[in-house]
Amino acid sequence: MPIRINPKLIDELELFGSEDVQNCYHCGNCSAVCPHADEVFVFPRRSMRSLQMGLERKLERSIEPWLCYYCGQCSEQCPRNAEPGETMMSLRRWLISRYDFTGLSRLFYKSWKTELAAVVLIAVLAAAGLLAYGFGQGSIHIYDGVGAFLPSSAIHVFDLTIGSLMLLFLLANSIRMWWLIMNRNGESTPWWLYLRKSYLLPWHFFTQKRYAECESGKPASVHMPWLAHLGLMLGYATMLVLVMLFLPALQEGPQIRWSTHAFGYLASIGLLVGTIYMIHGRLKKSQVQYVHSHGSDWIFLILLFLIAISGVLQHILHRIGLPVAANITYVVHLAFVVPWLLRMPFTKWAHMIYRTLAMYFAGIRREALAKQIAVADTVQQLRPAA
Amino acid sequence: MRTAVYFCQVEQGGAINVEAVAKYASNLPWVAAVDVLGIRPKLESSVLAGQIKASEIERIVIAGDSPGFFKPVFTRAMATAGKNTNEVRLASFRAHGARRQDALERAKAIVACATRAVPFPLAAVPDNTPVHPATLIIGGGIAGIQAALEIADAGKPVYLVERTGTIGGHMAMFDKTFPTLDCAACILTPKMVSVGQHDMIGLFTNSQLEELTGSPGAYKAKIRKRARRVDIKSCVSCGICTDHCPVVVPSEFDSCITTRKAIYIPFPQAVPNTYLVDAENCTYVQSGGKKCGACLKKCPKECINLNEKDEVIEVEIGNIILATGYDVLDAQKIARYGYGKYPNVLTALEFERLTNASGPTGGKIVTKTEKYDKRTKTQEWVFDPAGESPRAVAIVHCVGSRDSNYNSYCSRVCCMYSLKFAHLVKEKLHDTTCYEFYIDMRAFGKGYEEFAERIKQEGTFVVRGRSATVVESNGRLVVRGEDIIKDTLVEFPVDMVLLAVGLIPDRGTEEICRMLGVERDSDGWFSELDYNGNPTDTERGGIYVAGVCQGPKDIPDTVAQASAVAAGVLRSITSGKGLGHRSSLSLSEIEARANNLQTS
Amino acid sequence: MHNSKIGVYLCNCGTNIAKIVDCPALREYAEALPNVVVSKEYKYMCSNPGQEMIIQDIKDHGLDRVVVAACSPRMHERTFRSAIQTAGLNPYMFEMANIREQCSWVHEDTWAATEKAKALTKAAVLRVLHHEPLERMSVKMCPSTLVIGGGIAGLTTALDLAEAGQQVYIVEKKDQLGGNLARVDLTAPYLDSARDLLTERITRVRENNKIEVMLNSQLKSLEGFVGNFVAAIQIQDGRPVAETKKLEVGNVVVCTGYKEFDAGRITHYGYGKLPNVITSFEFEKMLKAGRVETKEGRIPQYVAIIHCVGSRSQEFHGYCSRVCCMTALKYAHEIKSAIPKCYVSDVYIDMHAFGKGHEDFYKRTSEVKTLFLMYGKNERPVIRKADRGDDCEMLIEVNEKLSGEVIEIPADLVILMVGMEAREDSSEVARSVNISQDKEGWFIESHPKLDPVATTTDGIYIAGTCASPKDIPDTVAQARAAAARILGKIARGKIDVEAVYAEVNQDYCSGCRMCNELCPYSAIEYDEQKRRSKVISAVCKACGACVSSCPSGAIKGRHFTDRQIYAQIEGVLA
Amino acid sequence: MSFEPKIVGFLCQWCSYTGADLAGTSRIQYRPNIRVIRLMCSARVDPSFIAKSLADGADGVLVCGCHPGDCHYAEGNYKTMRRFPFLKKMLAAYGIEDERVRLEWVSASEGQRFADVVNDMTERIRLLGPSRVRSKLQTDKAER
Amino acid sequence: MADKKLQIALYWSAGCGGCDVAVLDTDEFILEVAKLADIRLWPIAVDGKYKDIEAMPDGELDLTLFNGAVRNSENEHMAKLLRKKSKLLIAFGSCAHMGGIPGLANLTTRDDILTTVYLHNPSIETGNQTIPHPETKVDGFSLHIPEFYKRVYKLSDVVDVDYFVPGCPPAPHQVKNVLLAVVGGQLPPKGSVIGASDRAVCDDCAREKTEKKLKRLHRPHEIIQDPKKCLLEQGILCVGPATRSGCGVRCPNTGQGCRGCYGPLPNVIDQGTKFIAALASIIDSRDPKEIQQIIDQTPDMIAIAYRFGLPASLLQRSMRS
Repeated sequence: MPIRINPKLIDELELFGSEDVQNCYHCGNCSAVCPHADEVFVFPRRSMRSLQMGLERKLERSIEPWLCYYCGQCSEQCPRNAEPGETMMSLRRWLISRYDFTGLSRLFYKSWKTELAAVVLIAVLAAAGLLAYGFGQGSIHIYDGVGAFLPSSAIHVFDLTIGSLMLLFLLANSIRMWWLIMNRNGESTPWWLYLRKSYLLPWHFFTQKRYAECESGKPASVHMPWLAHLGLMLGYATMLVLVMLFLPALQEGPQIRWSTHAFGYLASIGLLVGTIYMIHGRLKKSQVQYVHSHGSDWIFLILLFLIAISGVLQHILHRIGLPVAANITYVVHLAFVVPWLLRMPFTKWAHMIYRTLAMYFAGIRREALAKQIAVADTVQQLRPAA
Repeated sequence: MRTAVYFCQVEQGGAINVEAVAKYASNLPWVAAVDVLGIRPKLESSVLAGQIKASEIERIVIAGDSPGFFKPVFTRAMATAGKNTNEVRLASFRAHGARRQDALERAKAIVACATRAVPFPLAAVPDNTPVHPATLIIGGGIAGIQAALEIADAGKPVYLVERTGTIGGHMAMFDKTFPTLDCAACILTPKMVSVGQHDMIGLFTNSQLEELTGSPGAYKAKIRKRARRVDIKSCVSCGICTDHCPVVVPSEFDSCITTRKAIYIPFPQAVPNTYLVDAENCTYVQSGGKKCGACLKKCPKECINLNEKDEVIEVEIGNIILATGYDVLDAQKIARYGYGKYPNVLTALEFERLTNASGPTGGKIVTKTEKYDKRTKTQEWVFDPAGESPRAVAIVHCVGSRDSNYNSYCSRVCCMYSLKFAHLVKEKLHDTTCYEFYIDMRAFGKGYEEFAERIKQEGTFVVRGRSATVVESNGRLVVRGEDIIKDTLVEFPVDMVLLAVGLIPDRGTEEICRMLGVERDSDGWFSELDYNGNPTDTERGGIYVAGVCQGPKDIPDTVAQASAVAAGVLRSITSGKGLGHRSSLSLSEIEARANNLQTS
Repeated sequence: MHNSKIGVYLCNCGTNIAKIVDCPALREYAEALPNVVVSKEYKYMCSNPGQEMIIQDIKDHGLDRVVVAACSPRMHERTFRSAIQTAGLNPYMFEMANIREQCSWVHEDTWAATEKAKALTKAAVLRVLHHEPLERMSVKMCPSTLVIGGGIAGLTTALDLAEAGQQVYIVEKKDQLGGNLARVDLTAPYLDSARDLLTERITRVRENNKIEVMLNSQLKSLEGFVGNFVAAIQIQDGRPVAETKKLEVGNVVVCTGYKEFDAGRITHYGYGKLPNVITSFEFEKMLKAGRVETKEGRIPQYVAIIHCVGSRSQEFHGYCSRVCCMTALKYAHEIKSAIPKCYVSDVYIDMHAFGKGHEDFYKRTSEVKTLFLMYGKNERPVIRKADRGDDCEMLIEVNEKLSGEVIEIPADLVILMVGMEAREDSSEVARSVNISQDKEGWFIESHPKLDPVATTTDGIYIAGTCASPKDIPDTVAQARAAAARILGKIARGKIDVEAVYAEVNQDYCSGCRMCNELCPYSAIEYDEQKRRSKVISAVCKACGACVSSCPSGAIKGRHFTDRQIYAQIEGVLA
Repeated sequence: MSFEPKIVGFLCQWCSYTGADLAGTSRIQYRPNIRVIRLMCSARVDPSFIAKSLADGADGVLVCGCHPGDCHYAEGNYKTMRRFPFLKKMLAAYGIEDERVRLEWVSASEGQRFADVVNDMTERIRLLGPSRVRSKLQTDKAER
Repeated sequence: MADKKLQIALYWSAGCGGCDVAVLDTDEFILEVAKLADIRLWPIAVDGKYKDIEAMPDGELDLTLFNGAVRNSENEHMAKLLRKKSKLLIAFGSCAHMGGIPGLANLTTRDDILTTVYLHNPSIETGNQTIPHPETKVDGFSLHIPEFYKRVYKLSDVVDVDYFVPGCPPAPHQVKNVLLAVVGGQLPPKGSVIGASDRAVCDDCAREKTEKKLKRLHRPHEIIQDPKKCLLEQGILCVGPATRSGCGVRCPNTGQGCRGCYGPLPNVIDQGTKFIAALASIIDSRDPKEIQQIIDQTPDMIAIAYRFGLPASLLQRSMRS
C-alpha cells in the first residue's frame, strides 16, 4: 500500500526550528560522516528524506533523532548547507510534541510567547500562594525551625505533589513514546530483551556516553559542550533527588551539613557552570550546535539559570543571617521552580528521559534485528542450495 | 503603449543601483507606472491585475538581474486583466552585461529597449571597426589547436601562445576518450603536428601574453617568449642532453607520478618536438653559469644555449581567442579523502597517466610500491611496472564539485571519465572489483547513456551516494559511504581510490582578465556575452572564449566551441570589419537605434 | 626509369644513428644498388648544409630521384620534399628510410641494426624507382551555402555566413522561421526571453540581403560534390503549384532539428485520457497565455513534473535528451512564481544539471521548496485518478529511490517532460544529402570528438539537435562551428586536392560496383550511362581501401601503387 | 648463427606507424627482425602483398592498424579485419603455418605494445623455423 | 603468306582435351583452317609421330597451339621440342595458361597422388602394389615411362611462350579470332593475352549491378535466383569481377557463378588474393565471429579463388612435403 506524501509537513517543521531541509540532494555525506550512524540506524539523511516527503507516520515512529547529539559534523560538511544537524534537533522538538498527548508542548513550541506567558502566570500564582501561606502561618523574619515563613516540612509536601504530577505526565508521554517506537508490527521484540538491556538506562543517563562519542577525534575544546551538558545533567539530577528526598536537611541551617550540602554545592556548581557556558555559547554561536537557537532553548536556559542562582542566593543569605532576604529569594526561587517542574514533560527538558529511553529502545531493537538476521541466515544455510 | 516597469531581484546585492534606473524609466513618456518591488517580493497576480486594470497598462517590463523568475506571475496578471500576455517584456541586467556598478547606463539602455519591445542585442550593436587579419590565440590545448587550424586553414595568420613547452594541453595526457574509447594521442597528435607545420601559424610555446593595448580590431600584444635555451630549429631531439642532466624533478605531463630532468621534452610527441630547459630547476642557470652545464658539453649539435634570455615580441592582431582551459581542484583541500596522506589515493589525471600506454607502467594498472630512492635517500611511494595490481578500486565522483564548500558547479566531465576509468580497470584487470560512488549519473551526451549502461553490464558496482571518507585499516583503504538505493551504510575495503576531481579555472585566468578587461563569472570562468545567443563572444569586441575556460566542457563541445569562435573571427576578417567595444555604446546611441528598430 | 639516377643520403643524426648503425658500410651498400649514382653520409641531413648537399648533387649529377635514410618521415619528409623541389625536382620523386625511430633507437646490436638499415634503404631505392611526378590540383569552390532548417541553428549559421559577405539560402519546411525554439517562452537556467533571442536573429536574417529565405519548401535532391553541388528545392510558399528551383551551392548545412516524443506511447501516464496530464510544450503554451490551470480552469494546488518521458528507457530511447532536466526546473520556478502556494513535485531519475549555471539553478529550485522525488531507470511512475475525498485530481504511484518507499504523489496537473526524437523525415534528408544516421535516427558526424559538425560527405555539415539532443548554447556553438568550416573553405576560394589520391583507370573498370559501398567519404561515384565507377579526387582521402579491393586492379592509389609496394617488399627482403 | 626470422610489417601511418615511432622516441628496445612498410591505412593491405612477401622469403608478415573504431578513415581497419580470416583460410590450404601471418591493432600511444608484439612474433617464428615457401619454389625450378 | 601454306601444330599435354574440342567447335571454320594451313601435328585428329617433329628443322612450324599443363617429363619434353620447332608458341587454354584444373593437384603431393591412385583406389585388385616408376627392368631390358613431376607447372614455367589464350576451354569464337589474327599477322606485343577482353566478366554480364553488401553466402542450389540481379549480390560466389571477360559470360548466364577460367586482369598479378580482397570488403559485418561464420559458408576458399590458376598464383603450390 503506497504511502501518501505530504509536502506540507516541511512547512510545519519550520515552526520547530528546521531550516533548509529542502536543500538536501541526498549525497549521503552526512550519514557517512556521522559517528553514531551504523548499519541499523542510518541518519541523518534518512530522516531528512522522510521530512522532505512528509512521511509523518514514519517520522514519529523513528528513533534516529534521539540518537543524534548534534556534533554538527554533518552540517559542517554538507555540500548544500541543508543543516542536517539542525533538522535532527527540530525533529526532536517535534517528537516531544508528538509524544505529549495534552498538546501543550505543541503550543509552546509553536510560539515562545505562549510558553513565556504560561511560565510567568504559573510563577506569579505560585509566588502569591506561597506568600499568602507564609504570612498566614509564620513570620517573614524566621527562615527555619519553629514559625518559619516557609517550613521545610510543608515545602517538602508541596514539592512532592508537584514532582509526582510531573512524573505522571512524563510517564504518560514515555509510554506513548514506547508505543510509537517499539510497537511496530512485523518486528517481534521478546520481553526478556527489555530486561537484558535494562542496564542501558542508568548507564546512558549518568554518563551521556554517546554525547562523548560525538566528539571522538575532535580537538579538546569541542569536548566542552559534552562536559557542560554532563555537569548540567548530573547537577540537575542530584538537586532533584536532594529536593525531593532530603529537603528538610537541605533547608536546615545556619550551620553547614556537609553530608547533604556537599552534594548541594556540587550540583549548584554543575548547574551554574553548565547554564552559563551554554548561554554564552548560544550568544557567541561558538559551536555548530549553538548556531541556531529556538525560543524554547532560551526560556529553558534562562529559567534554569535563575532557579540555580536564586537557590544558591537564598542558601547564602540564610547562612549569613539575613532571614528576611533569604525568605523572599526563597519565594522567588520556588516561584521559578514550580513552572519549571510543571512544563518539564512538555518541553526540551523531557529529552533527559526520552534520550535515555531511546538509547534503551535502540539497544533492544538492535539486538532484536540481529536475532532476526541470524535466524534468516540459519534458514538460508538450512535451505538446500538451489 | 502604456507601459509599467517593475523592478524585482532574485538575490541580495544586485550590482545596479535600481533606484536610479527606476527614476530614468519613470521619465520615459510612455511609462505609466514604475514600481521597485525589491528582493523576492511576494506577488499576488490578482493584486497586480487590479493595478493593471486601474492604470490601463498595455505593456509590462520586468527589470532586474533575472527578471524571468517573476514573468509568470505578471503574465498571469495580464491574463486576468484581459490584456495581451505577449506584452510582458524582460529587461535582464545580467543577460545583457550590466553586471557591475559602473554599468548603470547600460542598465538604463536595457530598460529603454525593453519598454520599446526591442531585443537589446539588436539595438546595442557597436559600430564596425576595421579588423587586422591576424589572430592571437591564448592556450594551446585542443580548443586553441582547433581554433588555430580553422583560422589558419582559411589562410589567415594566427599566433598561438602556449605557456608550457608544448601544445596539446590536457587532452594529450589522456589515455582513452569517452564514450568511444579511441586513444587521445591518435586523434590529437596529427592535429598538433599540422599546427607545428602550418605556414599560417606562428607558434609561441613556453610563452605568455604580457600586455595588451589597442582596441577591438586593432590590438597590440606583447608576448614574452621565455628562454627555451634550446634552439628549436637545430635540435633533433636525440635526448643525449637529458641523459646527462643530473637534476630530477617531477614530470608535469605525467601529473607528477614520474620524473623528468631539468632539460627535457614534455612528452615524445611534443610539438615543437624539441627539448627545453626548465630554468627554475637548472643548476647552471640558477648558479649563474658556475655549476653543471653537463648538457652543454654533451650536445652533439651544440644547440643548447643556457644563457639565452627571454624575448618580448610585439604582434598586431585583430582578434583574440581565450582558450586557457583549466586546472584541477587540489584534492588535498578535502581532508576526508586522505589524498596526499595515503599513496594509493589518486586524482583523475594521475590515473590517466598511470593507465596510459606511454605512462610509467606502460599502461599497467598497479598500486604504488615503496622504494628506496638513492638520490633523495628516502623511502618513496612510486609506480613500478612490477607492482601488484589492485584487487578493488573505488571511484569517487563529484570531488569538490556540486559542493558549496568548494565548487558549487558541476564539472560536467567527471561522471563520464569516472565510468571510463571503471571500464579501463575492468578491461585490464578482469577480476578487480570497481565501485563508483555518485550522486547523479550525468551521462547526457551523444552515446553517453549507452556507455554508462555498458559499464554497469561490465560488472562495475555503482553506489548512489557520494562516499564521505577514506581511511586506512590493516594495509587497505576503506571507503565509507551511504548506499542510498540500498538504504544502508557501506564500507568497502579497496586498494586504490580514484578521486574525480572537479575542474577549476586555469591559474592564469585572473591575470588575463586584468590584462584584457574581460569579466569572470562567480565561479571564476570567463563570462560569455550572452549565455544562449552568444556563448563564445565576450563583452569586449574582438575577444572570444573557447572551451573549458568559459565553463567545464567535454571534448566535442570544446571543439565545437573552438570552431564556433573561428566563425566569429573569420566573419570579421573576411568582411574586413568586426564589432567594436560594446560598452563604448552610449545610452543615447542605443535609444536612437531602438527607436529606429521600433518604427521599422 | 631504368636510366633514372638516384641519390642516396644517409644521416648520422649526430651519434643517434651512427653509434648503432655502421653508416660507412651502409653507404657502400647503397652505392652498389641499381641506378644509384651518388651515396653520401652526413652528420645532420636535415640541417641546412645537409639539404644544400642534396640540392647541389641534384644539379651536378642530374639526379631525378632521391632517397634519404634518416629519422621518421613523420619528422622530416616535408623538409626534404621541399628541398628537392627547390632543386627543381618533383617533391614526390623522393623516399625516406626510417633508420632512427625504427632502427637505431630500438636496437642495440650493430650488425643486426645495420642489416635492417640496409634492407630499409634498399626498399626505399627500389620503391623510388617506381615513383611518378605528382601534382596537386584544385577544383572550384562555389561560395554560396544552403542551410536546411530555419531554427536557431540554421539562423545562426546563415547569419555568420551572410555577415561575412557570403550568399546563403535557408530552406524551411514550415511557414515561419524559428523552429522549436519559437514554442518556448523562457530559457533555462537564467529564465531569459526565448522570444527576444529569436526576434533578434530573425530580424537580422530578414534585413540581410545576402540571405534568401524559402518558406514552405524542402530539398528535393542534391547532385555533385563539395564546392559544386546543385540543389533542387521544391517551393510551395503561397504558390498554387509547387515550383522547383535549382541552386548552385558549395556547401550544405543540415539543421533540421528534432521532434518531441509522443507521450501517448507510454500508457502508464494516461496522456490523452487524463485531461490534466500534459506535455512540456503544452505547458509552455499555458505559460505564454498566463493561464497555469487545469482543464476545468481550477488553480492547481499540486503540480507534478515527470522527467525522462521517452528518454533513458529500454523500450523507447536509450539516450538522454539533455534539456528536459533544466526545463523541468524552469517550470518549477515558473509555477512557484505564478502560484506561490502551489506544491511542486519533480519526479526524476538523475538530475542532469551539467552546464554553466545549471547546478546553481538546481539548488535554487530546491530552495523554493520543490520536492524532488527519484524513480528508477526502467521503472515508471503510474498516474491514476484520485479517489473522492482526496484533495487532489490525480495520484502518481512511484517507487521512490531516495526513501526506499512506494509512495503516492498528489497532483492536479502533471507535466510530462517529453524527450527529443529524430524527425520522421530525417532519413529522407540523410538520403538526399548522402549522410548516415545512427540507430536512433540522429545524423552521424565525421568524428564524434574532433569533428562534431562535419560529416563523412565533404561539404555537408550538421548542426544542432539533428545530430543529437542539445541545449541552445551548444546548438549555437555547433551552428557557428559549421559556419567557420565553410568560411574557411570559401576563403581559400578553391578546394585543394592532395596529390595523393585514388583514381580509376577507365580502360580496366568493368563497372562491377564492388568499390561503390566501400568509400566512407562517398568519393566514388558510378556512371549509369558509361557503366563505370570513378573517384572524385577532391573528396578522396587516399586511404586505399578501394585500391586493394578493386578485383580488376583498375583503381590506382597514387604514390601507393601496387608496383611501388611490391618493389618495397622485394627491397626489405633482399 | 641461430635462425633470424625476416618479418615484413605493414603499418597504417596514423596509429601503428606513429606507435612504432613512439617506441623509438621512448627508446623501447625490440628485436631487429621486422622490416616496416608504411601505408596510409591497413585497408590498403592487398592480400597479395602478404602472399608476395611470403613468396619472396619472408618468414612472417605483421599487419598493424588502428584499434577497431579508431580508424582515421572511419572503417578501413574493419575491411582488414574481414580480409584476414579469408586469407588465413587460404594460407592454411597452402600449408603455411597460421602464426606466420598476424594482424594486430596498435594505437599511436602504444609504443610498448608494438615492441611487445614484434618480440613475441619474432620468438614464435623463431620456434617455427624458417618459412619453406621460398626454398620450395626455388627447388621446384632447380628440379628442371 | 598466300604462296606457302601455314604450318601449324596442336598439342595436348596435361589436360582434358576440351581445348582440342573447342577448336573443332569452330564448326565449318575448321575447313577454312584446313585451306589455310597444313596441320603437321594434332594427336586428337591427324596422325603424326614425335620423330617427324624431331626431324623438322627449327622454326619449321609457324604456329603451335599448346594446350594442357606440364605434369610430367613428356609434357616438358614436347613443350621444349615444339618451342624449338615453332615460330609462334601459344599457350592455349587455362591449363597451359595458368595450370588449369590439373594445377589444383599442387595442393597435395606427388606421393599422395600416387598412393591414392595406385594403392588405395577401391578399384585396384587386391594385392597389387605396383606404383609406376620412370624406369622398369624387365629381363635385361629397361622400359621407360615419363617421370611424374612433384607438381604441376604452367607452360610458361618451362618454355618461353609468345601468347596466351585463356579459357577452359577458350570460347570457339575466340579461337577463330586468334587464328585469323595470326593469319592476318595483327598480333599485340609478345607475351600478351589474346582472344580475351581487358575488362572483367561483369563488363559483358547483363545482370543488374548495384552497391554490394553481403550478409551470407549461398551455394547456387540453396536459393531461388533473381535472374536479373548480380549473382554476388545474391550471395552466390562469382569470380567474374576478378576474371577477364571474353568467354561470353557463359557461366553467369546459366545461373552459375563465374569460375574464373579466363584468369586475372592485366593489372592483377594474383587472381585469388585479389578476389578475396574484394569479396571480404563487401561483407557486411564488424563482428569477428559473424565474419568467420560467413566465411565458413564457403567450403573451399582456395579452390574458388584459384580453380584454374593455382600454379600461376604467387604461392603456386602446397608447402607441405
